[in-house]
Amino acid sequence: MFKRILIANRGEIAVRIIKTCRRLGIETCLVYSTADRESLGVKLADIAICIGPPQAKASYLNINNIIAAAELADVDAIHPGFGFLAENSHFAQVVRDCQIEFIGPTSAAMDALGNKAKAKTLAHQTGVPTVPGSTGPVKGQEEAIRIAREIGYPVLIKATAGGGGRGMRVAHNDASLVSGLIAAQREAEAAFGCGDCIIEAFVQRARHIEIQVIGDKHGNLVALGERDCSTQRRHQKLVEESPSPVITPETRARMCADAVALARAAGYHNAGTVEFIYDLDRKAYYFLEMNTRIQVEHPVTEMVTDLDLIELMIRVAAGEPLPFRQEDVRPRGHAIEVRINAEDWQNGFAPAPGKLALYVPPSGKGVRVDSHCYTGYVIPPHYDSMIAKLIVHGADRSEALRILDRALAEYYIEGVKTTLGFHQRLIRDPRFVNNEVTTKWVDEVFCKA
Amino acid sequence: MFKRILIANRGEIAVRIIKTCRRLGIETCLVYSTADRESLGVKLADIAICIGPPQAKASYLNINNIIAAAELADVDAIHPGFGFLAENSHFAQVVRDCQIEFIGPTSAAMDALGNKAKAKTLAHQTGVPTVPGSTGPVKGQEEAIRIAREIGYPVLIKATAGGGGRGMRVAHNDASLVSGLIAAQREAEAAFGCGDCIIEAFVQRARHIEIQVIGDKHGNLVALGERDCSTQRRHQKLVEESPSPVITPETRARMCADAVALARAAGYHNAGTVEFIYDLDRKAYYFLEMNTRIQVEHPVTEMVTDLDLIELMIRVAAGEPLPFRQEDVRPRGHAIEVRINAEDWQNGFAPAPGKLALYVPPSGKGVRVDSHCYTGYVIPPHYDSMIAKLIVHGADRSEALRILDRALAEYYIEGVKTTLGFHQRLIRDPRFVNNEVTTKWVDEVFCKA
Amino acid sequence: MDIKILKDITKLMNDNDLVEVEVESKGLKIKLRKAAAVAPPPPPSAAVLHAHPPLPAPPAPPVGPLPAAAAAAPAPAAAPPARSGDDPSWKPIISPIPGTVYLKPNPDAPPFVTEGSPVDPSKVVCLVEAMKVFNEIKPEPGVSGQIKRICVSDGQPVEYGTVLFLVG
Amino acid sequence: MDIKILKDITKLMNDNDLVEVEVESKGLKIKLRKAAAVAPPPPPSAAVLHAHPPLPAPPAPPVGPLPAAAAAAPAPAAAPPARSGDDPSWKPIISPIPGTVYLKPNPDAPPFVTEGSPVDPSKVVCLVEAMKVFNEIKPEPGVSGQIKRICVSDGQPVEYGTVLFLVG
Repeated sequence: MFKRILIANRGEIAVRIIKTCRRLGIETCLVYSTADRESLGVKLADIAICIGPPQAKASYLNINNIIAAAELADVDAIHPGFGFLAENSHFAQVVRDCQIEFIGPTSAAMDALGNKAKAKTLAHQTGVPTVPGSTGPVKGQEEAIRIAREIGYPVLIKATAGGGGRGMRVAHNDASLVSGLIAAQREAEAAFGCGDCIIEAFVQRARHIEIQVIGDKHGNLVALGERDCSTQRRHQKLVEESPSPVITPETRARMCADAVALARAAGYHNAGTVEFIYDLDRKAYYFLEMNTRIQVEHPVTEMVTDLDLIELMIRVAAGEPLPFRQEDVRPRGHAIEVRINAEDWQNGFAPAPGKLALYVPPSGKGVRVDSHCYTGYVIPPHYDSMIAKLIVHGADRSEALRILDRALAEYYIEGVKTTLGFHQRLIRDPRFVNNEVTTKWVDEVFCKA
Repeated sequence: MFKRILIANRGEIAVRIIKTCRRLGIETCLVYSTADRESLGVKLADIAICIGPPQAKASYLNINNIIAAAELADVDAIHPGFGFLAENSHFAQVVRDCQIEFIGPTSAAMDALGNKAKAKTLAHQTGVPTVPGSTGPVKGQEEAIRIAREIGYPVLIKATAGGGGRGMRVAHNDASLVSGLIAAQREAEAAFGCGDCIIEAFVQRARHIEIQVIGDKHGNLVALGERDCSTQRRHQKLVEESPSPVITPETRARMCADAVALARAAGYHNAGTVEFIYDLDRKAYYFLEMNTRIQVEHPVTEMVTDLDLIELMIRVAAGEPLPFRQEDVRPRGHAIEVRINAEDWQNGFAPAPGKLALYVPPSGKGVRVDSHCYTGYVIPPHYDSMIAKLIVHGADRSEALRILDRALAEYYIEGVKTTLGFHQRLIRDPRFVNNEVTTKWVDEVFCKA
Repeated sequence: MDIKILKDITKLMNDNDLVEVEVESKGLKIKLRKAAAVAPPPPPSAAVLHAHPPLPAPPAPPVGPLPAAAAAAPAPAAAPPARSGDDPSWKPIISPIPGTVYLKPNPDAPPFVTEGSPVDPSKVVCLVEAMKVFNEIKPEPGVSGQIKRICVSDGQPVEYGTVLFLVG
Repeated sequence: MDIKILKDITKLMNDNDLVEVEVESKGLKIKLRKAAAVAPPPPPSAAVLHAHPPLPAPPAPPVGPLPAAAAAAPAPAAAPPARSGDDPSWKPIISPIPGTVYLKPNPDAPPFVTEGSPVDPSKVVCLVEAMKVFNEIKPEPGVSGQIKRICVSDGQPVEYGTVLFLVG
């Protein structure tokens, strides 16, 4: 096992990793920018080394200075957390070239899955469902109608050269397909000089469902169930939960098997997440992308499986085999995570960094708070605005929601605006309670009201 | 239901009561001394009124100023918490005379149970076991031997006029009884001018086990199971847990029934705790005293029953009936509480008040922290040294201990000395793990090492 | 502790224009501060606060709904903080009990004192009503001179420590 | 504690125009403030710290066990804080990278600079070794004058922002 790990990150995930390392008896070295001198991670780490000024490019993305710190502190491994360099295969390679273990997958696996188009091709080859559509530009109206009927309406007409919504049309039947195709081809011809269009299934009411996988270096790969992250605002996840309230056990089992198959095809080890879009109308899921790192919302999986994913990442990176098999994974109860950000949610979610005049997190059975904040801490303006992740666990979804409601009410933060009030309103909304949420609901319905 | 409650207390219990009130939509008025101006309770309460200088006598025990504050804030009820005026029947009466509800039992019940001798008599009359012994001074050696054989050795010889251990002897057989009686009588005659001695069972290896009861104003009285508080230092509880690992289900059932019977005999309503001494050798329990208020360690019961005792106290004080019956009470899992104090445990547990340079409580499934502390808070020297109560809940005792071990390791307090290290050592001690602890163990064994 | 050491320190302060002295014995900790060093701190009990909303103004309405939700509102001071013209040597008369201040013996009477009135520990300066009892407030022993400032208004709710008057 | 020590300190204050003195004994804490002085803000990167234990001194031993448990130890500054004689107008030369400082081009050579050496942005003042690369450190554009103080010692580990020299 490693003696000393460098954490190339900041904020709550740095604190999260330090806690697990301390429990495992592993020393920690945290690198930090001058803006994070007073951060909790710097206070808690065994060693802290300043690597640059506030701008991420010169500090948390500064591979040179991070490697220099790793050599200075004589560490065995580097945990990249999420964001920053976590999915940078070049960084992973440099780290390994320095005889330091990178706690994550191989650079090759990161490359194979990091590029969306490559990953989609691999998924297709592995038999993992992707959004169905024409294999190339449609030749004419007859082919378009044949394909659309195969897929089932509604379908999306998309210019191959397009982008930014230009040359895109939704068709709900043959007639609107024909007229839409003509319009889209004309628009694409005018805009991009090429009128080629493809057709694919249009997902009108989508849920975002992702599968957590973890693998060791001995070929063992296991799926740890799903997280439903459909409550999003501008593609930013706001709430994550497990199990998903909208899929059947059979669908879950197929998604898990597909996620493992894809990871295996890429020669994947360590923690990763396979993201799917779930079509509520077609009751089908399609591969979106794979994240080759730990996710912000990993505690949701930890709460239902009673596993420590950071510990597992470290153990498998150190060469240990996974200590359980797929059939041992039996998630229990229901977990929900909400992200508490320093944002003025009543004013377009504008970031509201500043000093926490009072910070008192809630506590109690089924309540977990992952945070790097404390009373008096100043949230710097240079990075994300996250204050904490509040995660609750109950026997079922309604108990989890009751615990969450109470925990939100007992969260005392003064000095900055937060999204606590947003979440209080959100989780009492009957449409949220009754699982009527789609990925567009917050933007198009909830925030409009 | 009440619209506004005054809290005549401070520290973590004030914060605890505020949280429940806020959830119930009840406004809170917290009274405070000038030493507590920066306390968390003052920040969180809807109204805060200063009632006096730091000395408790002039503030938290100043009935006049508390009532004046209650009238000024126009409250419906007063919650006394624990300590201070919580068991002062005169205060309860004054409060009720002012047409304000006292959240606790009647003054008559407090009087009947507050006096130890009266309470013991009532227990005896109700058929609740008290420590067996002679009904009055023993007449001679033959009577002494007869009684001692009835009770079973070892027995305690106690001067009726005694105190402070003077005139006390333990006898393990007839011979030492006779010689001890003569010596004790002589010593008592010399010290108090009266040689009368009584004999009672001597409990060599004791556990402290208490039963939580709650009653409404409609005659419903329910026992909520026990708390085992045997890990004590100089009669101060250090660790409390439920269920007790040393009693049988039959004993538990009898203790619960006895506790309810005693409370019923005193016309008791609201929350109370019946304390018993449990003799590990005789496998028998004896009534010690009843506390006519909420206890410090009440969260232990809350964790296994999923009830909010503060909420129940408020509801029954407002005249609501208990929302469940005895048969509905089914404690689940195992809960343990440890008290985190600002004390230098390696130096005779000397109080170590001061400023918390960093205060980051642990969090996670099964972890609850009740505290009034925050980074930057100064623990004033005028009151007790409690920083927090850390309560954990697991499926069984060993899981609870695992969670506790981890939570202690993830508790970051800087600036003052704390008992965190003491508890970390304690809960890993095999004698603690194996339930070999008696009420004297910490003083006589653990702290001697 | 000997009273003499306090007298000695006080003399030292007066002679040397010190405004703050902090002494600790075990392990030695000393802190001395001169008058000019910083803005004078407010008198010890001038910063008495109601935590969130001000107290309901008595006579209390039958149901006095407090803005309970406005928990983030800044805490208004029960007594105004030291004004620019205040002399740090002025001594406060504080309320010994939460209650309602009355500056006049009855609604039609003139006030007990006005700014400039001479006062000494025998003089009633106001009443603080609590539990229907009108407590007569007098300066503490050693506090005498003129009323320099009246810090509360008639009928105002006060708590323990609220500064009622400044005497200089 | 003796009153005499307070008197002595007070005299020191009067003689030297000090407005604030703070002394602590165990672990030594001293704080003195002059009448005119508003404490000058430290140069932006002068307070660079290692969180808990100091960095292990390279060349790193095969297994450099850090006192990981000594988490509560006070944080030693990577660069010494401003000395009494320092001029706040002096400009720092900081390390742009974590690494090891070398004040000489090789062990037998004289140092790049000594106190009093004239420097300008073309002059190499030291090396910071990181990943076997010896980075030449020069003053930033606009920083020239004399080396007033050398803040690090040869072979010392430094982090980003550690003040290496002060130039005036």
